[in-house]
Amino acid sequence: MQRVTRDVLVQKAISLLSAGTVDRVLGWKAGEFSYDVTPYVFKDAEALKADFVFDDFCGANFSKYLVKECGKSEGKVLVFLKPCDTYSFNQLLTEHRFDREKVYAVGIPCDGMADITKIREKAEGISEITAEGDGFCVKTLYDGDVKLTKEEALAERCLNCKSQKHVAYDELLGEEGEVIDSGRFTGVEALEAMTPDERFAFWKGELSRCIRCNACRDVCPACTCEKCVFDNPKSGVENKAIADSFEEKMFHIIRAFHVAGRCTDCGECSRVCPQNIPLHLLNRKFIKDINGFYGDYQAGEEAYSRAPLVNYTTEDIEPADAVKKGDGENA
Amino acid sequence: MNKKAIRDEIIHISGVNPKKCMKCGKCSGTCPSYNEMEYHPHQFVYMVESGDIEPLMHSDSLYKCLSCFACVERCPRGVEPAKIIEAVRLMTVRQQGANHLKSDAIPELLDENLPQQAIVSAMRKYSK
Amino acid sequence: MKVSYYPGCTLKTKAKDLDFYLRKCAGVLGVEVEEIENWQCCGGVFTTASDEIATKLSSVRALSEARDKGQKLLTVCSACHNVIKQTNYQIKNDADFAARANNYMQQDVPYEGEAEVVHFLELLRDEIGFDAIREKVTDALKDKKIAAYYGCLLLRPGKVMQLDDAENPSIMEELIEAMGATPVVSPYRNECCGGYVVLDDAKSAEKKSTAITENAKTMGADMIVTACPLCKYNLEKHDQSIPVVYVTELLAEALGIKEGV
Amino acid sequence: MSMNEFKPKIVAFCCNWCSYAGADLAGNNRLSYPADVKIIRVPCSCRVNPMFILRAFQKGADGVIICGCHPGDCHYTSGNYYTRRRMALLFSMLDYLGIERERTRLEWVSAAEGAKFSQTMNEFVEAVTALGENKRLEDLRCKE
Amino acid sequence: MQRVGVFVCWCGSNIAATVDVKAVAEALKAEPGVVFSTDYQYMCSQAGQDMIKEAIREHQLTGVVICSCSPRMHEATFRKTAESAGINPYMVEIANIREQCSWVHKDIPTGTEKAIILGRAAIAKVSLNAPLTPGESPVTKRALVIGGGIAGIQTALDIADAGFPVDIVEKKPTIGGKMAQIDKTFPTLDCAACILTPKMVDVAQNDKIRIFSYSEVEAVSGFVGNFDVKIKKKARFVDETKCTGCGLCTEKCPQKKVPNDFNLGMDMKRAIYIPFAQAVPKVATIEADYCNMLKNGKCGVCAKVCTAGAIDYKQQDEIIEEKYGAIVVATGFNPISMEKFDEFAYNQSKDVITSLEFERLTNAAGPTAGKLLRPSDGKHPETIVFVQCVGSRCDACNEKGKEYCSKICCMYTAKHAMLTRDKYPDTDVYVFYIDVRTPGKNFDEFYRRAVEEYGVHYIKGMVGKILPEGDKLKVRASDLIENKQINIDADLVVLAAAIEPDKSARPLATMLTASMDTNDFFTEAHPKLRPVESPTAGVFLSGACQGPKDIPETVSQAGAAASKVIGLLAKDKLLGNPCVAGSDEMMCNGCSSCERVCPYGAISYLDKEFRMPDRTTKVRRVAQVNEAVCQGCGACTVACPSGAMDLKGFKNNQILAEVDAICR
Repeated sequence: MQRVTRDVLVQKAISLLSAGTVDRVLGWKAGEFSYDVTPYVFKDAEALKADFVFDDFCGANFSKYLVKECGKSEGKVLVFLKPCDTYSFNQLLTEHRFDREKVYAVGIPCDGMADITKIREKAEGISEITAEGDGFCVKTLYDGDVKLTKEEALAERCLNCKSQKHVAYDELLGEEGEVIDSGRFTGVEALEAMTPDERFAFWKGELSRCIRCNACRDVCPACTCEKCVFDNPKSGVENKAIADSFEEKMFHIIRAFHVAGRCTDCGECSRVCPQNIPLHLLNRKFIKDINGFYGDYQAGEEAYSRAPLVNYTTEDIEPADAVKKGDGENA
Repeated sequence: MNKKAIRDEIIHISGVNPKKCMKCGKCSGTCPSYNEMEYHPHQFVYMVESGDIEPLMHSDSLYKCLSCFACVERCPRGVEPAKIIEAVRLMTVRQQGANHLKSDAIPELLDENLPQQAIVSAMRKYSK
Repeated sequence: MKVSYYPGCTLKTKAKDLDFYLRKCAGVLGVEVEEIENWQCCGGVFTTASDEIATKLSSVRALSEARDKGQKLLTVCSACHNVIKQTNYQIKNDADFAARANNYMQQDVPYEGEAEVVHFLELLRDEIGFDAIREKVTDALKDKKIAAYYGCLLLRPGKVMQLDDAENPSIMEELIEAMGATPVVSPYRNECCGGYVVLDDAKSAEKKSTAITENAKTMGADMIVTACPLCKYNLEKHDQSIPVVYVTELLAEALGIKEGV
Repeated sequence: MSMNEFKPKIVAFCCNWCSYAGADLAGNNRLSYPADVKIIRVPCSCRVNPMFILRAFQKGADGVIICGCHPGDCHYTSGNYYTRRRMALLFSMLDYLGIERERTRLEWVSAAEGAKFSQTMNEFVEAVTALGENKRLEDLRCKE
Repeated sequence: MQRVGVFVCWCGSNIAATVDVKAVAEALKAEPGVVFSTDYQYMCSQAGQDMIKEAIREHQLTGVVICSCSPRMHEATFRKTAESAGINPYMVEIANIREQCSWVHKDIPTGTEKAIILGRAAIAKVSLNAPLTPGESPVTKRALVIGGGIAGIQTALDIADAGFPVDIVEKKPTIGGKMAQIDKTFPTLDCAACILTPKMVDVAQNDKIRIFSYSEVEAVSGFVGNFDVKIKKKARFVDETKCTGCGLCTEKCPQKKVPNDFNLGMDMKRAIYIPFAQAVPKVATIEADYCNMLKNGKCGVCAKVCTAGAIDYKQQDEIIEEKYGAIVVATGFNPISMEKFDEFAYNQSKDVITSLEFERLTNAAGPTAGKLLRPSDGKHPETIVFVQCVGSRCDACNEKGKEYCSKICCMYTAKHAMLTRDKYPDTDVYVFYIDVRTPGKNFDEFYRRAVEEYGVHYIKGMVGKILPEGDKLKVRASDLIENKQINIDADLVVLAAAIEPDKSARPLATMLTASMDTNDFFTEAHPKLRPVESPTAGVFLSGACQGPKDIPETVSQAGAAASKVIGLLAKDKLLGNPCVAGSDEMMCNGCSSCERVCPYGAISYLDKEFRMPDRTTKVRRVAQVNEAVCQGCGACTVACPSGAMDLKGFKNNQILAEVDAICR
């Protein structure tokens, strides 16, 4: 259950539209099913009243949409940003990917978003999902009402939420939250504690399911390249589909490397993966290593900060020690 | 304890790295108790570093340091000789029966104006 | 303003004046002094050894009490000030020590160096301001030539104490000037008086302390002012020809609130 | 020497100013190392893109080593510092994926260190030979 | 498709002994694109080169692969060969089959197999080579020297001597720097002014040199050969073109209480002043903070007495813009503040002075007209203590001092001690030292003379505390050799203060994108082999801005910097290294990652309009590489996630092709 309601957001959007502050609104629109929500650009009050939704399925991070949306007209675009979205927002700003002047950002609180895939594992034939207290009530075609707790329904990234604090906005709805000391690295630590053979088996199992649909890349706010190296025939590594058994691993390692130090850990990659590959475990490994090797760094926390991979100190750890350091911590 | 173990222990409890010393002698140049000492601040640093600690532990110099910290304040290399001297002193008084100041010796040292802190600190500095 | 106050043992016995006049002056200067409950002796000397925990716990206890009240911790005895400030510094800068000390203490909220330790002189300079004092003083000290004696404990180690420039301090001279008297700057003001060896090596203590009093006299001082009971004892013991007074007592005199004046 | 003995394929990226010159010096001094090592010259170790390393493994290399100037001695002042960060993260990631960490290495070799170059290559080849053929990066989904 | 020719060299038996060169040439014939392959005994010989040229013409080769010794040996040779045969020199690749093959492998099968693979990799690379032309940029034939001390003066004179115009920017009213304040120079003891002032006059009279005194560099843009510099000429309230330097105003000015910085505040000057008699330019300057006329409009004496009409109370700061081909940094040094070393009582006694103050005290033009008198009471000091290493050689955690050795103190202290004993034999002179460091020509001899002939007491130990008592300075120190603490009643104490770069250096380095070390000394391009060049092309280093230096070292470095500048300015055009980075604008995201890793500041950004497939236009931020500044390291290429940034001559697909060829 979100503490901020759809009506409050619609009202805010309409007032900003009518005041001329913005000329369009980036929002969520209901799809075929109530839990099937898609981003949409609203241009007037009527459309907002009719189609704007905000509920526990509005997980999409709008920051990336600003790259394309900004500059489409002279006016500003209104964007609603959950705390984690604001980190991506700052990161994109750092990389000059949109014009800050063309955006009006409203920070909204977030109580965690549901993961439909997780819910589907518990309940088949879903007809309706409603928030109920701290959890959810799922109406199903076959099993009647299925009650799910928060832990059962919320996305992994929300259960390990790293911040309730907005790091960028023009206006904030509701109270400001705090940065959370989350347990988001436990998954990485569990893998690190395995033997290399176990780790290899794990990743073989996960990555071999990849169908190279590129959904992870398309949703990632750090993947905003004009043209991805993997789509570029001139790059020498072009491969739009799996041509050889190695390709998807190359793709995921390189993608994770390209976003290393820039990834805000928004978790969108794992959210959208149709094969449920835990891609965040790759990104979080880099984040954990960066924190451990070079000191804590949260991408997007501060706009225009210097990312760890475009920085150095003369005393940095040697790669050989870096790999060993992993051992020490898990021994 | 062998030489090396004593040396390591002193380095550990003093938190001082005697290798940083460049042997300028400023500590001994500034020490107000220099003339009362058999071994001087720079010698404490050097002798601890070289493991020659036994003579220091048996020397009265341990009790001549005023803990005034002038050497600590002025050392250009951040060596902190006073901490080394204190560590050697502790190594000594922590040994069985090696208290430098015995409590039964105190009464005769007292006068009516002596502030408590003189006794308390002396006990703390010179006894286990 | 309200501050937590750690008087220390000597101030309850041999150095009652130091404590008494502190409270009087603070009252006149609008500072509410709240003696912390159940304080224990600081030990009189800060042991620098990294494995010494127990000797520093009384300081940590006092510090956390001030922290819990959200107040600064006021001290005036140079030794207490030195011990508590150094302990606070170690808590802040030595995570291992902090962890072990907190382990012993078993408090609800571990102490991590949140409290600020201030010496009475710092309080006068930074909170009340010498200008405010200048406005309140009488001309009781007019024509008095006073040498400040800092000793070691207020100033060193300079990195930790941060009370003033450890080699060329001015806080007491500024106060003397604000109190209407004339400061006499003796080069011996931050030389050690040998107070810590007064029991063990009286001869050495005598040598050190008379050098200080002799110089103050040569420089033309009428009296010496100090914040340290041990220094006062030691200086007076070896030279009765120049009075040594506590800084609080002198301030009380300047403010015209000293009994019998 | 048996014909069936495993001969690893090793790609060595060497920066032009230090390590490539170090390799030349090893040659001048006839300090031998296995012929399995093939050197690719790059201007600076910071020119080595992780893609090159993965590509080598993909195409069947059994080990990849990157050599550059010692920290502080980079011809371009700071290139090797970036290399060090990039490779620390990449190698740690490969380790995390279960790929034998002995297959990747970063080594600082100056133009004067012909002996170090030769010794490093001997050690590296030995370590990789002990691991055997690279199967994990060459073919992730090989069904055993 | 490239038409590649392969040339396998035997190098006599150097290669041929372990590599079957014929087999290599034969095997490589089969590689895609190879139309010609041969072997020869010495490819680098005239006959070998002729063979290559002939093959290029006969087979219309577009690419050449030479399997031979290291490219570090003969790459340049073979590039010239190719060029003279009409193909682009960068269409040549070398397979190193000598140093990295025949010399390190023992048997022919192994050597041959590896040589073939190395050849293949070179062929794969050359197939993707493209002709490269080094970028050209014009050179502005004028140099800027920042700082007018002995370093700047020498550099400027040497550059001007080669016929190039030079401007000196000096922030003080006169050039001369620290050397002008020094009395005598070690180890020859000639008078500093006698050797410096003629050089200052040379500068003033040289028609190639302009002096911007009382001026500072405001902004620098551009790159090697083409710097645009803004110089702020501060208002001195005197028209330089009119002032004759007669000095009448400086005698009549009623404001006499202005601390004289030239004498380090040990005496007073007037509000209008000429720093010293031999100043260049010899022009008066008004100290605005002290001038009654400028402060409250009441005075005007200087204007009244000036017969040249040079006084201009309304003068404003002026900005001068000029183009330069090269910039020399010569910002020099200062002694560090003694503020935090008051165990030596510098702030408590006037008779504790720094060595530079001692120089002024002994200088005939100084506050005491060269008589060595104590600042406090003007008495002749009978006992003088010199303290070495004050603030030098401190530990990193010591916030008061510097970690490095200031290098010049041992020698000038020996000089001071010796001169004192020479002039005043009744004076006792003690020098407290940690080490005496005298590596220089005739340096140790000089120090020994101070001890042996002049009877200076050198004591190994350090002063711990100085207590000013009465009119004496009680010096408490250690004598480590005697293992004694000694007390000296001194009349004067001289502190050999550490030296540090001038405060103006840090902001200047930012303007120049020149790198500095943690102590704010400028970093050289290579510590051994390029000591007078900054890593930033076109920026050169002269004197103590790069590290502590004495006068002979400074002058030789100044000359070296000048010769580098002359070498640059002698060129009409700069040919760049064509192997530079370039960004594909269609793919660039403008994310700034490349800019952040570039050690040379070669990357900038441009908002550029692009026509989209749907015929609309879009403005995008894209990276631009300044090819004249780029040195071709390739750091940017890896920082770029989209692969838009690539490095010519070492392109991504070329290296990948080499990888593929090796792993095949």
